[in-house]
Amino acid sequence: MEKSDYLNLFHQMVVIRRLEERAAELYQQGKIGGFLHLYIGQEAVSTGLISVRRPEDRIITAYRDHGVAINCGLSAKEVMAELLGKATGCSQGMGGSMHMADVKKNFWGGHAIVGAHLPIAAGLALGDLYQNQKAVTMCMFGDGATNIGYFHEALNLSKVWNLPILWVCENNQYGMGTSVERASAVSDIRQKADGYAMKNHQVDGMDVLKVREMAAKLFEEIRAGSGPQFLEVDTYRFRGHSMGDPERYRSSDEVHRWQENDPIGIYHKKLVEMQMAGDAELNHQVDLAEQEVSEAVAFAETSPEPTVDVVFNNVYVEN
Amino acid sequence: MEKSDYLNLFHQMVVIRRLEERAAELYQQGKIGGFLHLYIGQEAVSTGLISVRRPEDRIITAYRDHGVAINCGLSAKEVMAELLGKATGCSQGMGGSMHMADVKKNFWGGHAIVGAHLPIAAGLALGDLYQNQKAVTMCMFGDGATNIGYFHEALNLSKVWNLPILWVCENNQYGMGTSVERASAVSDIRQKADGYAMKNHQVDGMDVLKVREMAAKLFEEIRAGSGPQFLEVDTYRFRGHSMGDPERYRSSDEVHRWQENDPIGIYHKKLVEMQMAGDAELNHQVDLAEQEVSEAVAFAETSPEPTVDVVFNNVYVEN
Amino acid sequence: MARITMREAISQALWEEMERDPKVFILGEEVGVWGGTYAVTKGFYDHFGADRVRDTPIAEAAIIGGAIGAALTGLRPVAELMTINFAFSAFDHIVNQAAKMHMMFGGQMVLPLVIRAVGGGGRQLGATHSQTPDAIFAHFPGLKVVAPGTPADAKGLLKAAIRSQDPILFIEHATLYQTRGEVPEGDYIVPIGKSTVARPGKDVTIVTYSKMLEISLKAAEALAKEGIEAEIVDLRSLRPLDMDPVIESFKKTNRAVVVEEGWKSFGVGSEIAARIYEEAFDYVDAPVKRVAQTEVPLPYNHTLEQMMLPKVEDVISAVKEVL
Amino acid sequence: MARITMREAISQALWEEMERDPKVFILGEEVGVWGGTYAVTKGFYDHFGADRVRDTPIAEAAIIGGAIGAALTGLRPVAELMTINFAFSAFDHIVNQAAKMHMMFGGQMVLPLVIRAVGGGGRQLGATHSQTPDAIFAHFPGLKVVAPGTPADAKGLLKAAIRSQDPILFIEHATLYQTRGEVPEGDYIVPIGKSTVARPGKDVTIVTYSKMLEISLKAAEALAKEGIEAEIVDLRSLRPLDMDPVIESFKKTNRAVVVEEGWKSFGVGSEIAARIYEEAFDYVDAPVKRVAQTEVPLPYNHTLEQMMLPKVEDVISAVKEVL
Ligand SMILES: Cc1ncc(C[n+]2csc(CCOP(=O)(O)OP(=O)(O)O)c2C)c(N)n1
Ligand SMILES: Cc1ncc(C[n+]2csc(CCOP(=O)(O)OP(=O)(O)O)c2C)c(N)n1
Ligand SMILES: [Mg+2]
Ligand SMILES: [Mg+2]
Repeated sequence: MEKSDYLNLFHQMVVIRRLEERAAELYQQGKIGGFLHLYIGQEAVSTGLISVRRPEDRIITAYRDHGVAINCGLSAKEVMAELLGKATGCSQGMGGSMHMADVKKNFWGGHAIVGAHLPIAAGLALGDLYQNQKAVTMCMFGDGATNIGYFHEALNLSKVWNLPILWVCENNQYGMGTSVERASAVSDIRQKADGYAMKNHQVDGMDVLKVREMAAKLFEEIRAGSGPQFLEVDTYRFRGHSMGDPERYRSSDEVHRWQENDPIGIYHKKLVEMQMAGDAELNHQVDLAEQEVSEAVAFAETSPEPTVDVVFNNVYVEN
Repeated sequence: MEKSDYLNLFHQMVVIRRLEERAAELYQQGKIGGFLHLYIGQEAVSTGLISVRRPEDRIITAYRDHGVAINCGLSAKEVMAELLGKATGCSQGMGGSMHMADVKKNFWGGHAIVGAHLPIAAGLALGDLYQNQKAVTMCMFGDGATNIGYFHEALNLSKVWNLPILWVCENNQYGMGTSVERASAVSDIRQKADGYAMKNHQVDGMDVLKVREMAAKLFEEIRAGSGPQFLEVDTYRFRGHSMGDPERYRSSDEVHRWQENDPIGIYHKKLVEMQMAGDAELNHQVDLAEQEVSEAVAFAETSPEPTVDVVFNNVYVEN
Repeated sequence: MARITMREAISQALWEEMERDPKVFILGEEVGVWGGTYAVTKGFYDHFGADRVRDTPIAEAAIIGGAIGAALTGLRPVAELMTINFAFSAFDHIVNQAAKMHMMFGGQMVLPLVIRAVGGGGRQLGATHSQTPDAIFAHFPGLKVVAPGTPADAKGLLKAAIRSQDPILFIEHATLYQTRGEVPEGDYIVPIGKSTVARPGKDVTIVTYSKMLEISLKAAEALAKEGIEAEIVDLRSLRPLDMDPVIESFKKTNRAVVVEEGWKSFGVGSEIAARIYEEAFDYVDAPVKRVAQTEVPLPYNHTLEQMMLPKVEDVISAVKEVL
Repeated sequence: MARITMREAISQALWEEMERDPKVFILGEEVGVWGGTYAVTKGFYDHFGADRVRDTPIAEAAIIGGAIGAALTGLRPVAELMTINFAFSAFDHIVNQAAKMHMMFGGQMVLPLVIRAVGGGGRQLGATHSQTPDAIFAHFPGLKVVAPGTPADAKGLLKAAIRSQDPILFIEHATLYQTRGEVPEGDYIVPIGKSTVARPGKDVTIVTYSKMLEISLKAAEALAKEGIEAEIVDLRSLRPLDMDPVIESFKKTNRAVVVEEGWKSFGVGSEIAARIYEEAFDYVDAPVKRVAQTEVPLPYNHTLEQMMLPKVEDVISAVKEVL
């Protein structure tokens, strides 16, 4: 890893953080509608994972997708514009927060039905296998999603067909207000992979470097033909499930304990300790991110609304 | 176990065998329609299992249900009449082969959508837990059914809620024409239970005494509050999946090898070896079964067809 | 009678039924500790406890399948689907298990089961989360489908549903939860399968239900100012579908507009229109108009989403077209 | 042109498309080694190999979800659902994923996906296995629903479907597989979304599709002997729904009967009837009649099951009623 790689990880996480903080404000102002699931606290997960993917590798995730989108190379502008439902948004304002995608960047979306994208991910990987592409599909999902039938069918199929897929469970300890223990037969989510005789791993999702290291190893193995593997990433969301979560299900103590573990703060400290960057340099990065996000907001706010044709023209490809 | 218990197991298996052989004939004659999934070869499974259940224990299974029905105490008459679609059938001719039930005998049916009865079984067990009944629900299903999402959701829920349920997989090596290896990530089906941290066991399904012994232990443990447990029973169906199976997926050699393992033949031999019964006595049992089944056929053939009111009156309870 | 919201009315019905009958219990995602995603079951968990207000994993088939099984044992589960869109993840259990079991086993299985599901568009939730697919559930004999449009009906119908022996899909509309109305206290029951005249009139019959009742009432008010008196029939149940008040009204007005929030094709309006012609052909003075959602997956963008949903003005102009 | 069965026609279309385009592949339960539950893919596994004729576990959501994903990568999967009843176990993936993705992501996702599903009642399979729920799938914009009634249409429409860029549910009727008809050899394409006149006539319009085309043709023959000439319009697709030939015919006959196998309420006939009135109101001489399945879960008993299904005589008497 070059210095620029280290700084880039920092930059990504800060952009995501700042972008979502601004999104929360815009939501309060009524400029963003629908659901808005913030990734704040979980930035290290997709940042570390996606930092090692090659362009041919496919990424797909659930509705908590802003960070994943940014890490797949979508600009803050098109993400913000999508949040505001604008024509310049990555999904032309049709999808909103939960449905970001850019297939040219091999980001196959945000998906809002819990677990439903797992079989779709298996299909993406099948596409590569069928066409002899040496590509990896990485599919991310929450802890809660591991209880729905789609999870089971997809994992089983991936193993039976030996698909080149990395299943990543972002275990942020809750599915809405239900803790892992209250919803899942096993608290170590990775244990579920044993039921499919699937290699499985666990990593600290608050440490972007550890995540990256693990991802590098797994992408390589899968690319080399290992078949599907399973990774549980332990993390925490600092905010509510979506906007307007009463948060009766967890104590503020617990939230504060985790917040002390802020992935950006940890990484900042580590970079300084490693003498990879100084405070000033990192603060400058924060300023750059701040500016990028401000420009994105301005871009989104001044962008045009999509016309009704976008709807009608896209119900089918062939009308 | 008394001698009568031993003989009863034999009697049950022979009645089921004979009943199904006759059913196959009646199917060829066009007197039975739809699907007809024979249990021939698997008789020891439900015979052993259900021999230990108490009246308050609930039994539910898939469409391969004739043997289960007989073992739950349904008469050969009402089973045969159901096959012929008669008013005197256990489901009044509305359900046919795949939908036998008698709720008064705590037999909650044959169910035809693969795996869909597993969540329903969880609900039956929940009913008992909720009402503080010390009863066990036993849910049977095939190896193929362990790949559908319903299986996953039901097993997980049963563990999370600590339901008094015994999950029994009748592993007859194939789901239609697909062998376990071709459809399932793991060939030892019981391994799937590990993904739910659920106690699991395996037993030879061609040996009715072994099945019974295992069942006795598990029913007792679950009744005492162990929570859900999982049992894989290895067995084989000697006939096609349903009538008219081209059977391209397995060799006749394989079938013959298993047929040498006929659960009735094995048990006959064992009873003689144990000096529990002599050949003559057992042959007499066969005659009795033969007679029971013949009477059942006569009964079914002479029974009246259901009237159309049975249909209309049963769409809803409250019209 | 108190003037309360639809949310309160539903909550009240649930609470009272749970107090009345220990066999009634609730299960679903976030119904307990969270207090219900739409706050319908707020306070229930503390009062009734975890056994009777059961938080479930995200596993819709297990929620409905589990409820079916519990109902078979004589309990009266009220299963909550966070939104009706998630009913698609339990579709087999709803239309193929719950709807079939009583008939298919010759009447011996009895399922006193209520499935509450929150439907409707208009909140920028995107195409997968904004549907009003009521008609497709109503297609299945064996299932009953109820969808109240007022707080009083919500309370009375939910109580009736909970006491019923049949599997019932009870559809609530997310944007009606704040709607207020007079609701009788205590044991107030509205029979399932009875349409009702929600507003008397003589010039045209508007047939509608759920959220669109609100829209239709507003349209009727506006029309009244122009001297047009619309009679509004609220279906309240889609199956059984009670056409009597519709036909009675139509025989008087000879003109009808059906207003539904879902898509037009193969929707509720199609059925109502077909039946009006079948049952009152000689009274038809103008083609029955259908007001419905434009047939596209709903977009996220607010303006475009609203454009696709039926509005007061759509009802008004449809009425004027049939007059 | 050869006279072949519907099964052969479908098999031929699949085979030719797989030969033509290596991106076309098949997945589903028992499509490979077994040769297809209805023998449609007999011989395919040996010829095309296990990669292109993929046996799957019993996991309908994974079959359809997997097909969606593969389609997104540019492949052309043909997913087989052993029966349309099992589509309920993949319902979200069909109506909420496949049908929505193109619009919801602003047009960037393209899903050239065909889902073949075998439907229909009448074979004593019991209530869960005997449905004709075509209308509910047709309710969803974003999905196309095709249901051929002749071997030639089956071949031509399936080829069109496989070459299309849109997700298409292709419904085959189990009791039509043995039906024979002239089928053009080679690249024969029938455009999706075009209804057609299957039999010319002048006295009454029968609107139908799939299996009920056969029934309607028989009814028309019988009627012809009494001097009544029925014109039969075969819809072939339910979405897009091409009403032009229906309306054209109706303007000539002024009378219509819609014949479908599924349940009447919220079914295909409702939609057709509503549209006829909307589009040809001034031509209506009699109420449009709907012939459909009696609204009950289908019983196993043969006699009773047949009683519930629409028959030739039902069509004949419906025609006489509208005349
Ligand atoms: C099938 C389905 N059921 C329920 C929901 C509602 N829902 C949206 S997010 C969510 C919680 C998911 O939790 P998890 O998978 O842990 O992801 P996280 O939100 O924690 O990232 C629920 C229940 C849904 N979208 N889809
Ligand atoms: C959801 C669903 N998919 C497919 C089918 C068709 N089908 C009926 S039985 C069967 C095989 C089941 O195999 P298994 O569970 O091993 O039971 P077995 O027949 O061996 O007893 C299949 C695929 C079905 N009934 N339901
Ligand atoms: Mg989570
Ligand atoms: Mg099997």
